[in-house]
Amino acid sequence: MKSRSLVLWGIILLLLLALPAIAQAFGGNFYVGFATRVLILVLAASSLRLLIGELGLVSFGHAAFFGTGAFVVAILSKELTAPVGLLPGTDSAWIAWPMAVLVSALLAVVIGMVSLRTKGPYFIMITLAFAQMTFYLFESLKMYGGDEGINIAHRSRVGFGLDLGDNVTFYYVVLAVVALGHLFFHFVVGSPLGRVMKGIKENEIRMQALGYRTYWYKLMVFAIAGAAAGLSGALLANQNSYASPNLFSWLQSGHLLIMVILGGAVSFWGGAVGAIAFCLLEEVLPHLTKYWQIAMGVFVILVVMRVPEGLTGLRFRFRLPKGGSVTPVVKLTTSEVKNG
Amino acid sequence: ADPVKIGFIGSLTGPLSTLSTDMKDGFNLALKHKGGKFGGADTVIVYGDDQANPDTGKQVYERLAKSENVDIITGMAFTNVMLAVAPAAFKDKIFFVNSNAGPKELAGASCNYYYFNPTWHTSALSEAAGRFANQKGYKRMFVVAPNYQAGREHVDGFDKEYTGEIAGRAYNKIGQLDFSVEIGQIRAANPDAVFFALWGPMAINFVKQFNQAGLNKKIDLVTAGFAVDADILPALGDAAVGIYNTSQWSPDFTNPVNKKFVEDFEKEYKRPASIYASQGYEVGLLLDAAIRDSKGKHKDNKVLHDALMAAKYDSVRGYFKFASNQNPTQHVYLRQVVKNDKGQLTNKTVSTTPVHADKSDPYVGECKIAAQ
Amino acid sequence: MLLFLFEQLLNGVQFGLMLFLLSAGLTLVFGIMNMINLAHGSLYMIGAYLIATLTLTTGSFLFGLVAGVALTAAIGILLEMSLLRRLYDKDHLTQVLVTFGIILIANQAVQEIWGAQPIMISTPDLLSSSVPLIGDFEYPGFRLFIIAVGLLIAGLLALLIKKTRVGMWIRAGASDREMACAMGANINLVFSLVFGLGAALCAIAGGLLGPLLSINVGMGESILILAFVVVVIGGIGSVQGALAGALLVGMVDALGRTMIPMVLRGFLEQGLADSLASTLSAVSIYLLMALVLYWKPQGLFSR
Amino acid sequence: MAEQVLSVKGLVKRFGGLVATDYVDFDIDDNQIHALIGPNGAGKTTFVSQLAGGLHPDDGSISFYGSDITRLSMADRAHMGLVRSYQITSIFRNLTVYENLAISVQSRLKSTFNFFGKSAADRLREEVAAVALRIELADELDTLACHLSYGQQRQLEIGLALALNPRLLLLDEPMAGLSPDQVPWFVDFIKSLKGKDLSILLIEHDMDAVFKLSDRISVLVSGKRIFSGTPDEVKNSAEVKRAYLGD
Amino acid sequence: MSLLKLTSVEAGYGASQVLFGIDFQINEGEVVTLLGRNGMGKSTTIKTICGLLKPRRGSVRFNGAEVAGMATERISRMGIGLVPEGRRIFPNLTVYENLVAFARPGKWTLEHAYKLFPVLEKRKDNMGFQLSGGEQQMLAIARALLTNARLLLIDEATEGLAPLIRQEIWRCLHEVKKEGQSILVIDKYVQNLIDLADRHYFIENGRIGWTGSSEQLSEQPEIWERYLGV
Ligand SMILES: Nc1ncnc2c1ncn2[C@@H]1O[C@H](COP(=O)(O)OP(=O)(O)OP(=O)(O)O)[C@@H](O)[C@H]1O
Ligand SMILES: Nc1ncnc2c1ncn2[C@@H]1O[C@H](COP(=O)(O)OP(=O)(O)OP(=O)(O)O)[C@@H](O)[C@H]1O
Ligand SMILES: [Mg+2]
Ligand SMILES: [Mg+2]
Repeated sequence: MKSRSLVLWGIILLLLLALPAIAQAFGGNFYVGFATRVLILVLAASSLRLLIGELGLVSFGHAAFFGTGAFVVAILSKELTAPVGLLPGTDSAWIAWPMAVLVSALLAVVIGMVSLRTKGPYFIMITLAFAQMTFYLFESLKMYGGDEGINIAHRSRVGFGLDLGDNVTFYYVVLAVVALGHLFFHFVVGSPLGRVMKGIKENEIRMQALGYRTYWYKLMVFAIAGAAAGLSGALLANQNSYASPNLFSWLQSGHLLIMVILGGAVSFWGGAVGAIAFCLLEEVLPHLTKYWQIAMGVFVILVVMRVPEGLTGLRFRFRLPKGGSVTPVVKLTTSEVKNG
Repeated sequence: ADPVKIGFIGSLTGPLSTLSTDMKDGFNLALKHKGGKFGGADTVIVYGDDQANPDTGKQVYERLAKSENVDIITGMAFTNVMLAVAPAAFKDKIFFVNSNAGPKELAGASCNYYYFNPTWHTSALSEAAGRFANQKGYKRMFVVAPNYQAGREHVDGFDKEYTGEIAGRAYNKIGQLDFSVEIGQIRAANPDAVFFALWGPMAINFVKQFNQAGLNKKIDLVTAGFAVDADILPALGDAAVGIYNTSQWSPDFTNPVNKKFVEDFEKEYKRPASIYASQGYEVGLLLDAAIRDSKGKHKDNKVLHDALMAAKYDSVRGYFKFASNQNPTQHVYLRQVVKNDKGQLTNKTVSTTPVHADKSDPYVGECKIAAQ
Repeated sequence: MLLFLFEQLLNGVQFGLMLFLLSAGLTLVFGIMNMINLAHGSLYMIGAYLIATLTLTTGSFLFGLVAGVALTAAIGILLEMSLLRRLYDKDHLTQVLVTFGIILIANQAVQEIWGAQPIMISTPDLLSSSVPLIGDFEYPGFRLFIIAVGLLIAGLLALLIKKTRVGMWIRAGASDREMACAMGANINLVFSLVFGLGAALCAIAGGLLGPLLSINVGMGESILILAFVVVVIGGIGSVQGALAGALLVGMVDALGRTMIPMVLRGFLEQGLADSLASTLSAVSIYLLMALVLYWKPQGLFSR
Repeated sequence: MAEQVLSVKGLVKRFGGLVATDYVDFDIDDNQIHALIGPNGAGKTTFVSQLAGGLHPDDGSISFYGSDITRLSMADRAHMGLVRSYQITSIFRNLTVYENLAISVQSRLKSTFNFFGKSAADRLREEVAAVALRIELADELDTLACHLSYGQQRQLEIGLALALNPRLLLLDEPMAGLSPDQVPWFVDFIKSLKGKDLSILLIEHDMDAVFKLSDRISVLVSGKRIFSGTPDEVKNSAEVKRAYLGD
Repeated sequence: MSLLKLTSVEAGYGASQVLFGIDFQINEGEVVTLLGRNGMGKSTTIKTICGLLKPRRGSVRFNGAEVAGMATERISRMGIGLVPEGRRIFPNLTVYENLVAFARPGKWTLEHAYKLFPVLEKRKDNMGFQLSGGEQQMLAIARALLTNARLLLIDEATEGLAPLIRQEIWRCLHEVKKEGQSILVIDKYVQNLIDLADRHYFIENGRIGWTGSSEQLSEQPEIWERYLGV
């Protein structure tokens, strides 16, 4: 069992490492770029999954952090040529990326402080509200590109003789960052903190009665997830050499949510699997049929109805005896049940 | 000759798809008129859907450029998508032939050897609208535009030419549904006319509600041609009748190229040709001429560039040439929405004397294109 | 000046009631049946298209409205019986995803059937003129009509939910479906009908807003978020809440758009003031929502 | 006189027009089981919720081992050793018994952020095992809580509270729903809890259990404390009979 | 003819079977109890009768008609009233609404119910979730009575009630019985049940273990010992 999963991981790792070579053999730099993009979204989706699957917080505003990360990188690079802001610009990854993480974490703290007072659908909507605010803000900030966004002259510099402008190099750097991100998530989920998160998801009031100031725990994890989404946004800005306010749009948040649910929120790899599936669908379906939106709709509905636990749940299909069930994601009820 | 591969990136699905769909159909009609071969070369068109989202546009571009290896990119409808895609295309040395209004960056400081705009410059129509307002003798005008880059460019363009008093300005948010507030402000300001630079559903919402409020009886509407063109008129109905608008093209232009285009478009697609369709058609004509004049050497960037710059063909607009910034120099005419004899709404050229003649954009001076 | 403010207030009320028409159905399905239905916007779109087409072909707005509403309700019921009914006991995320799938399908289907170009319903002649209110101040008759219909529907719905047995069944079924069945209520049927009612309200909104707004593919999504904002501000499941929320949103939006530019132009340079004002008024309703939820985390009319 | 664990002065809670807690004074002594009985709707649960911090009183004060806790949060009170259990079983159903107890223990040890210490992990394991032994669930550590029998779930419910090493345990109808054969075991179990530094406030409608367990009984009617005394005094009080016990 | 008759009923949840062939019957006007320890399948039997759980095998006949597999609400309308385990009152309805929403005409009226539980009248405008545990229990009983069902199924109705109220409920059930109401009761106060009921069924591991009349039961305390552990 243990050794089998090691072998499996070995294979996946090898595939990921060999991907650029394979892609180029099949005739396309494009697929390296595509894979990089997918990896970046995997990080964003996994960070949202952490919130939904482990803590039961359904955020409809995750794009706010994603976009913020991207804009931090873009603005810093823009200030390089036209220093009007408070900060001198920079294109060093060692400064820009941590800044992206920091700023999105801070934003998450601010948004979280207000949003976490609410629950269930109210939380969904208030996070959406904040994301919309950031969207309109960036869309009308002429100084930072307005609705036309910011073009980034060249990708961040990491030193060590690595040129991120090269797609393959960039792919490996992204792979490393995303892998580290997941190691971190894995560590958090398995730690005592992870246990507290599960407890809060199941029964927050009881957690308070057991001595946890749940609000602060939620805020902390919200900030962690925001920071990770910010990092992924920073990577995307690099990948695209461009940042636009569309990154903040509710559709972007919606897509991240869809990835998570498609993959299965309760499983650690749900976000990753969902992101990969979603990107592949988006890329492949339009080639297959003119009616790709209908096809996408039907696919999504089928997955959700037939495999409620998400694509990662398919794995269980082969292991659990019939009738075995996987615990569902939190059911958000509008009426708080009276306790005791 | 080498085959030519053209990437057409458009907003082909979703609520904003009408612009690109018209462009695409116009473009395809041109290809058809040329027997399926631009300039005699085997022509392959690859389509990509940007969903009106710059990030998606960028992705689609990557696929067309890196996986499909296209020679030329065209089709985009929205400035923000263009601005996201353009730098990448320039870096990859792929020609970007704009098929819709071009932003000022690409006409001025950020103009590029690989960028051609044969259609119109964003503020060109608004400038003409301002000039028309002067001619018409409107003393006080109210301006409505969406609060984003292109919207502000329109307002600036109008302001630049209009010499009367601005009675008020309202910037609405993009995709706004309800204009009652702006209409209230207009009523309170009581101007002679309103200039609005709205497009798509926003234009529809505004004009309908303007009429609902009964303001059309007292106050004229002036706009740029795209706001009340063939794609939108059916949704506006009689509310649109009488609206003045400025445009580089009109379906009733009598030059033979345009006549053929307008007739065949309606026959082929069962709907009247719009300004966007004319732009798509025009791009097709331009590419045809340039590839023809490259004489089989269109894979050579310098040859293709020079052929594009000097392309000789008859434009649907009658008169057109590239300025030194590779943006258009052309006439802008005044049109008015009328009902034709079949009871359909259409635009009619008010006067064959252009409002603005032989006009290029104001940013020519800022543009320095280095020879490659 | 006072008259101007009054007009803008009226505009706010009117816009609010427009939103209410849409939110009412949403709050029924969302709050009372505890189901997040993103496809609500699609039903609104389908309703508008059907009514426009029927009006155009028969020439009668009234007939178009009635027949279109009935058809949309039927579509809603069909959708509920075939698919959505299985979602009631699922978590909200599942509902979001499935109904998102429906949006995709509906949008493309509508585009295939009616084309991508926006279409039109014209205002019925009877209501197309303006009505003098105070002195020579006139207000569009059709907008007054919307105000009236909005208020009427608010009243009827409140009655249905609060005072009738079916209303009690609906609420009982929402909180404990099994138990409501065990007490003898046919919750399946009741829910189908409620869903149909929600769809009918969508269609009414589509029919009434059609003459004012653009009818195009995707028209539902742009207004759906606003409707959700209204529902949440008001407190999920409360019809009065939806009404209050809608009026509040309408008012804040209208006054924000009126006042903020006026105030800012007082002390800022013109260009900056305009763009700042428009940003602020764009976020004003979201700000409103955040404030309301900060103060009352369960919305205004929470239990 | 024994040390006072809890002292409540003039506590008031209103729900609209209804006074659910009506100027209640109330003390609990050290090492005692103090039962709170009263008719349905008398305000017992409301009272307990205020003690635990789930509800905020409109007036009055609560002090715990001499310090005023009226305004403290539920979590702070729990850390001070004032812990409640719930009338409706309120465990983490989708976690194992081990994880349930670990959540509680690590709250007491404040070791949630002790990510790396090996000793912390060992300590946690030991403490969980000790609690599990005490609530007789040592063999079920890896069972999902939802797969426990009803009685075991009630045990776990109390175990969660117990793992915090409380000094005062508030038990709201701990025996609700148990079948008659399980009640005696549970009574013994609760009795065994009492001891050094642990007092219990017990709410229960099963009078046999109440009389067997409690050192002192208070009677709450319509939000007012109408009687307080030893079990025998309560049994013989006409007032209590009329209001609550019947005959 | 019997009012309710279960023959070899098997039922369960998902993969786990709980009932392994239950046979019993209730005649018109009879009060019958179902006794057993925690988790033996008492509540499951009740759920199977009123259709909340579909039996896997066997037949449930009510009033002569086969109801196994029928929709819950149809069974209910044939005349079965339920006081479920755990009260399950509707939290978002007021007390008044909880009572009238499902009421059917008959002997039991609102006034009647208020007289039985005066506290409900005092709280009639409160939402269900605001009631105390015991008040909720009273509401659940009153709600079932107001459906004027031919057969009442009462699952642990005295759970969490004060002794005085408990007495009141027993008294009330006696009264209802006198009026000819058929009842199936589950409760843990065996002595009270012996006083009230005509016949008793003991259930163990999903099967009926012992059945007999009240006299037989009170003469054989070893039965209690065997099935209830007391
Ligand atoms: N949130 C609330 N709003 C309004 N009234 C409430 C609320 N919570 C409780 N009440 C009322 O306060 C009174 C006391 O309730 P409480 O739950 O404390 O009773 P209790 O003594 O625990 O009763 P029981 O023994 O039945 O559990 C009841 O009459 C109840 O209806
Ligand atoms: N919804 C459910 N899903 C899965 N298993 C269940 C469910 N409800 C009950 N069970 C299981 O079925 C068995 C019988 O339960 P039932 O509720 O019928 O017992 P009971 O005799 O009523 O006991 P109690 O005295 O505790 O009410 C128990 O083992 C229980 O764990
Ligand atoms: Mg209580
Ligand atoms: Mg039971």
